Amino acid sequence: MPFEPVILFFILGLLAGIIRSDLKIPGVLYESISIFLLLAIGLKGGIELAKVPVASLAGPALIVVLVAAIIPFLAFAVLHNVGRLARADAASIAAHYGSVSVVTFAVAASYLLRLDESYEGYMVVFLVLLEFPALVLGVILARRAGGDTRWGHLLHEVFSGKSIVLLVGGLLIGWIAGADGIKPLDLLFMDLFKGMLAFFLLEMGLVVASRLADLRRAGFFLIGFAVLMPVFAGGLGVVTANVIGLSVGGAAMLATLYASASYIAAPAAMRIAIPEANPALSIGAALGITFPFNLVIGIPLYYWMAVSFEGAF
Amino acid sequence: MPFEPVILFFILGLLAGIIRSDLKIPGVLYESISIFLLLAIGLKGGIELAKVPVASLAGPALIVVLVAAIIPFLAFAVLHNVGRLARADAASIAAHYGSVSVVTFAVAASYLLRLDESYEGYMVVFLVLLEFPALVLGVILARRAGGDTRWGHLLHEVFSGKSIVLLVGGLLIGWIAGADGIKPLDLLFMDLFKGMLAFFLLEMGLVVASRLADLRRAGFFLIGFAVLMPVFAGGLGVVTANVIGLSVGGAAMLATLYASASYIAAPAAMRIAIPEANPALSIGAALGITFPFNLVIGIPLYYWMAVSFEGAF
Amino acid sequence: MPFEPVILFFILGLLAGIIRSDLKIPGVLYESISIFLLLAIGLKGGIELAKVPVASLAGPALIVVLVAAIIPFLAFAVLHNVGRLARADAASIAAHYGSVSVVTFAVAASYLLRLDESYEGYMVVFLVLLEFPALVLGVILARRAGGDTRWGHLLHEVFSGKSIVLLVGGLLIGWIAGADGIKPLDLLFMDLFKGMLAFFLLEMGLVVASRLADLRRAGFFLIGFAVLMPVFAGGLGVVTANVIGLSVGGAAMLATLYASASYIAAPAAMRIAIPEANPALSIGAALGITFPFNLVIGIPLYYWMAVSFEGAF
Amino acid sequence: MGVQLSPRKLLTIICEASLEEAIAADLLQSGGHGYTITDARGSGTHGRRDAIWPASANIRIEILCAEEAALDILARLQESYYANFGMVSFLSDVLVLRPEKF
Amino acid sequence: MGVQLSPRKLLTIICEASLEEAIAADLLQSGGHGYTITDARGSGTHGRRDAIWPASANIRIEILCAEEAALDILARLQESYYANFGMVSFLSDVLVLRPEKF
Amino acid sequence: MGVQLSPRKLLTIICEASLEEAIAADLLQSGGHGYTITDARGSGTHGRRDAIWPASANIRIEILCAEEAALDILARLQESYYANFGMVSFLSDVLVLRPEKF
Ligand SMILES: Nc1ncnc2c1ncn2[C@@H]1O[C@H](COP(=O)(O)O)[C@@H](O)[C@H]1O
Ligand SMILES: Nc1ncnc2c1ncn2[C@@H]1O[C@H](COP(=O)(O)O)[C@@H](O)[C@H]1O
Ligand SMILES: Nc1ncnc2c1ncn2[C@@H]1O[C@H](COP(=O)(O)O)[C@@H](O)[C@H]1O
Ligand code: NA
Ligand code: NA
Ligand code: NA
Repeated sequence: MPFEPVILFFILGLLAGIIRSDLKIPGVLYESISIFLLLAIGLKGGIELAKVPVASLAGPALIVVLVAAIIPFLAFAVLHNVGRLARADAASIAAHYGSVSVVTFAVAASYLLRLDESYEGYMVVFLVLLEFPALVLGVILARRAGGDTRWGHLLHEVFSGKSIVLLVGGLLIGWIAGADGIKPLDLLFMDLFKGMLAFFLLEMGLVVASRLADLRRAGFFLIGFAVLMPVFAGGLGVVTANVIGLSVGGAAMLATLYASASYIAAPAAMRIAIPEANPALSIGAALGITFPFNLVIGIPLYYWMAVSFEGAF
Repeated sequence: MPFEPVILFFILGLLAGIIRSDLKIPGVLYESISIFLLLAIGLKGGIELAKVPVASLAGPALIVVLVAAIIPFLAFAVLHNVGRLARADAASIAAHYGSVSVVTFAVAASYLLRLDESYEGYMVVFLVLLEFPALVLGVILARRAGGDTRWGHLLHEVFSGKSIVLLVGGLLIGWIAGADGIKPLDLLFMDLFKGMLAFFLLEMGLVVASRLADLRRAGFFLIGFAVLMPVFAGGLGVVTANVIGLSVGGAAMLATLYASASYIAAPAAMRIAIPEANPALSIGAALGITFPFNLVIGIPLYYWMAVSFEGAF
Repeated sequence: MPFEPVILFFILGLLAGIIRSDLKIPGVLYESISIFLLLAIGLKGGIELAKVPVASLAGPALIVVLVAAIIPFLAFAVLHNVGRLARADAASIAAHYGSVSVVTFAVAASYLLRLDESYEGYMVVFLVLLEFPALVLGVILARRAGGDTRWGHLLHEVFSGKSIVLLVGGLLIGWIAGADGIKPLDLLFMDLFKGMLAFFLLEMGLVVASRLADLRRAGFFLIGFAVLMPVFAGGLGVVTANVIGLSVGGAAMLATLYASASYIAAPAAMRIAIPEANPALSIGAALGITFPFNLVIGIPLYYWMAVSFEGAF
Repeated sequence: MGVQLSPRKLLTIICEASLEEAIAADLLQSGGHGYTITDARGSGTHGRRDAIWPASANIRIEILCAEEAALDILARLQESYYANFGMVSFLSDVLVLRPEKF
Repeated sequence: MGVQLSPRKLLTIICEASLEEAIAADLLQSGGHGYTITDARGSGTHGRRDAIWPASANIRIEILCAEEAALDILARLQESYYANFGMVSFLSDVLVLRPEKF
Repeated sequence: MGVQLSPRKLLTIICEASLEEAIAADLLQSGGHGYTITDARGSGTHGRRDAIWPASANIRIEILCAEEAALDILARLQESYYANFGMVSFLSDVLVLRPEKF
């Protein structure tokens, strides 16, 4: 199979939603599994982090974060100036695309595992670092025209957001306890991870099906953006990965991070920080187009780009 | 032990309900585990299905489904003509008994596993095929006197019902991905299955305890029906299994399918399709009597019938 | 690490609550995991119980329960006479401290496992037996001045409470089915136990954070009580354990049981049985101080006491 | 006073959860502009409905609308569901902002 | 007009979830014919009750009944629970079909 | 009659779940003494909100208070949220015990 089998659960959920099945995944289960996934990813990263000298990551991390800032700025320019979207909408969408999708990251990790392609375990640190700067940039872009942002409030919102708390918390626990300390928890947080991911993708399929109507409102320009933006960002990721000397697997992962659009942290933060932006547009694009695109086409594409680019030297 | 230990969880739930314990299993957990069980059974079946030529199943499947149609017709005749139940009630109960119980099927599978008795893995295909025809027959029986059934609506209701969607969806995913593709999910969907079943049976015990009052309304005739009907249907299953050449384990499983009464798909579908039927009667009989009867007495009995009948040749 | 790594999840939850993160664990998940933990502990105990002649436990169990009765009486005297708390409040708090905390017990078991220190498996029987007498004593202490207690009602409340039902139910199932019968459930109830405990501790951290305000109302006297009472009770546990001849691990476990304060069974029972007691005081002390104290300092201390005391002979 | 309030009716329906889709469809057909649903449990002439499994769950539906629409919806409910389903409805007077919305 | 409406009272009680069984029993004893419960959280003089664990959960109970019954239930609640429990109740006027049911 | 009832207003707000913290803070600032929240789903001019994930969940907030406070809160809501959020509010008359509490 050219794609990860776990994607089939997403397709099942999508079809169930489209035929208007009475299959409903309780909202509580959605929340529980998302907490699980965030915590598990953090733990896994923390264990890996314990294996490398943290200081040695500072340089690469800085480059990864700085380069990533290109994405929201470019996205905003395209959406606002070319696509004529309102400033608030353009800024909010830019924040979604500048941030990252944890589930897309997890599917990419599964994809590489199946290909026996290894990648740098501390990648999760980049995931955490990439999650929030774009959210702050989005608000800055939205507010350039003026308006009163309660910055203290916004920063609290972002840093105390459940994604950051669980990812960073998991990272620290994994780092402090180390692989040995966590071993009794491996069954839940490591071995069951993929099954939980399958379940979550089933739910995401149902959610995406319920947002398909939003896409009509979005229009062709936004749909095109939602496909081309991740491809460009993926390319940027592969180049950056080579600059900082990541493996092929690492390059594919960084490309996926750059290419993915957030739909856990960003919608929550943007709804409060840029209330005048229409969430149907940002969620429609990020979740309705980019997320499935990345699952089915994007991840194999970014991997192929990572392999080809390395071969290019 | 003559019975499956997992049944003890059902008994615990039942007792907890009877002594009016404040133990309450959240409704959301009920829904989550039922989604899990349906999906897991589908997946398991799909993997097995991948091992046999699908075309070769068409003949046996047709026989299994056609013979099964006897059950709702007979049940309706007994209930309406002998038991003097109203047409709608008789038809609705007939639909419950013509359809199948996924949990009873799972307990029977556990029972056989403990005895090291193997059965045809594609049995799940029969489970799926037996789930819905009786629901449609039930509505036909209820409406023979006239009345306006919105058939398009009913068929949509049945085929987009969560049981069918998850069973068929799981079947297809298992079939497409195959045992290898599903392997990383085995821990969740296969190895944890029995634990989840135990938890679900605890919940079912609580549910059954809360429906015991319905049984008084049901009356002796219906209680007798709820014990004798499955025994007859089980016998029919053993005979049919021998006609299509199933193993002893397969015969016990088919007998269990025929003997079991639905309480996930049928109550939901019948409530909408035959609203004038009293759900206390159908659920009281199917869940209050037949379900526990099958768990404790039925399954060992059907297995004994399967063994004896084979020995009879 | 001097402490159990699983405690880090508690600390994460506590910090998340303190910084007012939007991380919220759904109440349903709390209930589901608490059902799981109670049932799993019961099962584990039942399997162990099947290995010893039950009659031989009667003597030690009687001693354990009788000595434990000192705790609520002493606690009441200290709180009511020294601390000048109202009779109802003193009695309710005494009941909490006389009863036991299942999660503290589980963390202590983890702690000993990591140290390769074994303990008597039938300890769970003591856990069950210690859970309820203090609840009844608490009501007696509250009502000494008169007042009308509906005793039948209270006893039903206590014995049909979910903690007792699940612990005793699990115990009986484990005992009847034995290690072999339960084996297919081991993955869920044994191997996943510690992961579930980690998740639950995360939730408990959030809950404790939300009760910190109660502590201010509690005052210094109660805070001192919440630290010193468990230390005294732990000492009593070590002595009692040596009287009935438990191993060092068993002594540490009994000390933990004596030292722990209930926050699942007791709050529910006391709210109904002694409604005039302020739950902010009892829960603030038991959950806000004693629970974290036991996790971080108490358990290692009781173990050290158990080791030293044995060495003293 | 910064707010302009206008009278409208609030129609509340309590019924079996299995009717959710059907009633939601009915409401939109009756020209309703919106509704709000919460999960519920309860007790009535059809016995105790404790919501521990789907077959015993209730829902509580609220519809803000003009009096005429409320009576129209009530009449439909009475005709379609009252005979066969556990159901209770009641009407009350409320004041709303933006009356044109309802 | 196809619907016949009669006036009744709606009594709403918001209280600690731990009282659910006790109040449900009281209601049936006071001659109530039914009630509806939803899960809730909130804030009041007893502080914030965020429903993240059983001890901090609220419920919201509604009872449709005649005025007399409503006052009777209120009097009982006041006597049995107001002193020791977080609890708020209010009464409002509603119109119902089938008034004999309540 | 054992109970003394006084008139108060009940303000009900139905809105996106993401506003919970913000509105709860507003209420306490406006001098509100308490509120009750239940989870909800629904449909309105912003489309269907089915609560299958956090971004499509609603909440239903109730505040018992004096008329003045209710109008004050309504005015604030209208100013802060009506333009950008799915939100519906309504006011009704109720009778309460212990009026000084609200
Ligand atoms: N008097 C009542 N007050 C409030 N809710 C009621 C009342 N009667 C019935 N209900 C609700 O309506 C549902 C169906 O009522 P019924 O048709 O009487 O069984 C019940 O499960 C309750 O949730
Ligand atoms: N003014 C109010 N408006 C709406 N609900 C309230 C109000 N005051 C209290 N409540 C609810 O009633 C519960 C108990 O109130 P209290 O006894 O004031 O703590 C609170 O947790 C809230 O859910
Ligand atoms: N007419 C109505 N009756 C009851 N609830 C409504 C109504 N209109 C809207 N709502 C609720 O308010 C939320 C937001 O409404 P809206 O801003 O119209 O999308 C909806 O999701 C519904 O839950
Ligand atoms: Na990105
Ligand atoms: Na059957
Ligand atoms: Na204790």
